[in-house]
Amino acid sequence: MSELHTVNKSPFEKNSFDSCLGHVLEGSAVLLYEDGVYAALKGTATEGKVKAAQGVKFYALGPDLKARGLAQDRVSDGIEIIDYAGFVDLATEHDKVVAWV
Amino acid sequence: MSELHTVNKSPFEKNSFDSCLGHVLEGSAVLLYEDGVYAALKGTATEGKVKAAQGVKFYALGPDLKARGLAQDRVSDGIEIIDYAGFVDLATEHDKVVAWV
Amino acid sequence: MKFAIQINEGPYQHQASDSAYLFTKTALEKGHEIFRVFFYHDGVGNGTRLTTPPQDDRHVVNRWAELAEKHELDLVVCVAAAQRRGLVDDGEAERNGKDATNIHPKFRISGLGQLIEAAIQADRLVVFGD
Amino acid sequence: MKFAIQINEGPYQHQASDSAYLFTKTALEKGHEIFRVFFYHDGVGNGTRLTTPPQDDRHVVNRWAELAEKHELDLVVCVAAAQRRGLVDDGEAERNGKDATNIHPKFRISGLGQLIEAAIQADRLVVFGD
Amino acid sequence: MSEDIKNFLYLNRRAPYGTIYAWESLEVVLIGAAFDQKVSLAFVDDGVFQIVKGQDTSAIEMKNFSPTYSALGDYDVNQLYVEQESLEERGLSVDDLMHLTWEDEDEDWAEKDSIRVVSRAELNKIIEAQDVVFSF
Amino acid sequence: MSEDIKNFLYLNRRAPYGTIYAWESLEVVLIGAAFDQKVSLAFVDDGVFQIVKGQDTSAIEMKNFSPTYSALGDYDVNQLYVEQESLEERGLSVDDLMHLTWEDEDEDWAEKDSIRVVSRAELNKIIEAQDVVFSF
Repeated sequence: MSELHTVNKSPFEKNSFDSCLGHVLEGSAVLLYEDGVYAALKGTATEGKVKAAQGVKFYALGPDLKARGLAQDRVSDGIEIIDYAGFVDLATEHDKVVAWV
Repeated sequence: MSELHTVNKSPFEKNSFDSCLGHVLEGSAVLLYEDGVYAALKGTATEGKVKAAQGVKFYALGPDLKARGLAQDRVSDGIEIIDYAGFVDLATEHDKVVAWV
Repeated sequence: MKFAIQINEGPYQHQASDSAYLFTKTALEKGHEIFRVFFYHDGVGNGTRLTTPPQDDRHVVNRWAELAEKHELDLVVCVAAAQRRGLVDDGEAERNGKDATNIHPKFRISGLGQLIEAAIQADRLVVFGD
Repeated sequence: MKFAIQINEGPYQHQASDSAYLFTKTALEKGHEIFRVFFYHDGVGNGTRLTTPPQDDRHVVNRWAELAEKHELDLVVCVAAAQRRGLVDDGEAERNGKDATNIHPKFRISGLGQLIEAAIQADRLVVFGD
Repeated sequence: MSEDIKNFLYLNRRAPYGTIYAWESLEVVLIGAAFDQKVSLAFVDDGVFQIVKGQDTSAIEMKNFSPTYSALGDYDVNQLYVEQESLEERGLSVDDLMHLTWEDEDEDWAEKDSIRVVSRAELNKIIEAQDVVFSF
Repeated sequence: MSEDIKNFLYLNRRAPYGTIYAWESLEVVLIGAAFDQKVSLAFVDDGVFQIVKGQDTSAIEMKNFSPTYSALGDYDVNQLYVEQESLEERGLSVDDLMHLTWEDEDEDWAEKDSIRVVSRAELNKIIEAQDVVFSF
């Protein structure tokens, strides 16, 4: 079954992002939202982790990036920026949602 | 001025403990309480960090250790176990309290 | 598709209720069904009618209430969590000898079984927390 | 020695209020003075009289109230934080058109200046949070 | 109806007492046990601290809810997965955990262990098999 | 009275919007500015995100409180220390931050920068010099 994993905490503050990455299977998706969007930042330790995750698709919520002043060019390559409609679509397209709160 | 730093979050979950360690000066004290007492555990990555902190005195709150089932022999050498009276004393003996909430 | 929404945090302190609101609103706009919104832990604080947020900020509670009004949403506050945190309706006030209530009329207090039922009935459970 | 205590989280969800209570009680037993206990952020939730926690658990609000009664503690709830989260006294109810209050009589609502003043007057500020 | 039977996983990642999530999620498990779903619990990250034995909360004046885990077996909640990597990172082994058991009706009420220590890779397969994952 | 003048440090370690601590601590700073203490702000860890420029909260429907930082100079709050190591770890530089200034009455209202990027070692000395540290 395909899974949507959500991360809403900063990877610099909490272990949610790292823990999520340790538990995603190939073919899964990870959505970064709220303070979780900081994990999408280029030039950080998380950038390498995103790149290293085999067969996992990453998304970041645009409204949360914008709120925090993070323009699109700050976001690591390979992370797709979506809006709330995209969030809802991801939740429907995957068989379940796993929240790493 | 001498400082009492307090950490109340698990070092496995949040960066408070690491951040605190980066900001203590020699002659300061660090008190671990609430979920912060998990940083006192032997046989973990935090044990080495406690040992490496030069001239910093570490304390852990006994009531919080006991609540979490952590017996004294689980606590890293060099960490002194105190009760709430000891917590109050530490706060009076140091010039200020810095909380890494 | 049928969604169940779980919210673990109160209004303002954490973004959880905001994110859940925007998710719920968008899902409804896209034609999905929201089986229930379940407020647990500090999330019960979203159901008080006594908040007065700054005028230039969003009103988290009223916003949920208006969405519920428009789409007949079932906004359920967990009774056990509510008792610990002082969220009270008429029934609870009488049962526990309280001299006031603070629940917003668009919310209702009920048991944890409502969360389980929502997870069974819905196609997806989406959790918003700290 | 004179202490000021700041509490950033509500009752039950986080241990902050429990730790602050035990610290305050112990400091008083040791003969220290508590200049003020200031409840900020979700900490305002410690001041509601409407909670009914499980009978075999501690009653966080009443415990603070009893300590205040015994030692004439000044328990202050921040007004701005209280408005966002629905903690209301008579004055606030009138000002903001609310039909109920929920503050416990041993607590009072006041401004952030009370926190600053406490930090100035006390020898030590001790912060309990998440 | 069988079509209404789902695989429920409760994902426990928080330490007890510092926050209430561990306790209140246990209340959900107990209520949920009455609903005839297939229920599992996963203890990951600081969640493994929830079932450490010897908890004594008297000096922090909070309720010790850890004995409730022992009652789970009576509610037919007996699939408790503990992640090996999370234990190791915290300097713990299975001997530090409470001994939680259940009685197997199909085998003349034989007492069996509820806790199974699994690797992260195994746990990920278990998560994959679920219909609903609860997070608190 | 001069004996009542203390060195106050507001220690900001949280990102904005995900939680309210950043905003409500700013409210304390503004109120506190009326009390004639010596006030400094430190931005450490995710606290540096509070003063990133270009914040636009319209799509999350929350109030954008970041313009308030620009008003601090008018309240004589002009000692804003940003930790270099925290910036670097997050892939940021001072150019990513808002340009916050104050006008120096003693130098014919010359405009000066409020933000000073300091190393962790320098910040620790600044913390040492404080009488009171506020954490939120």
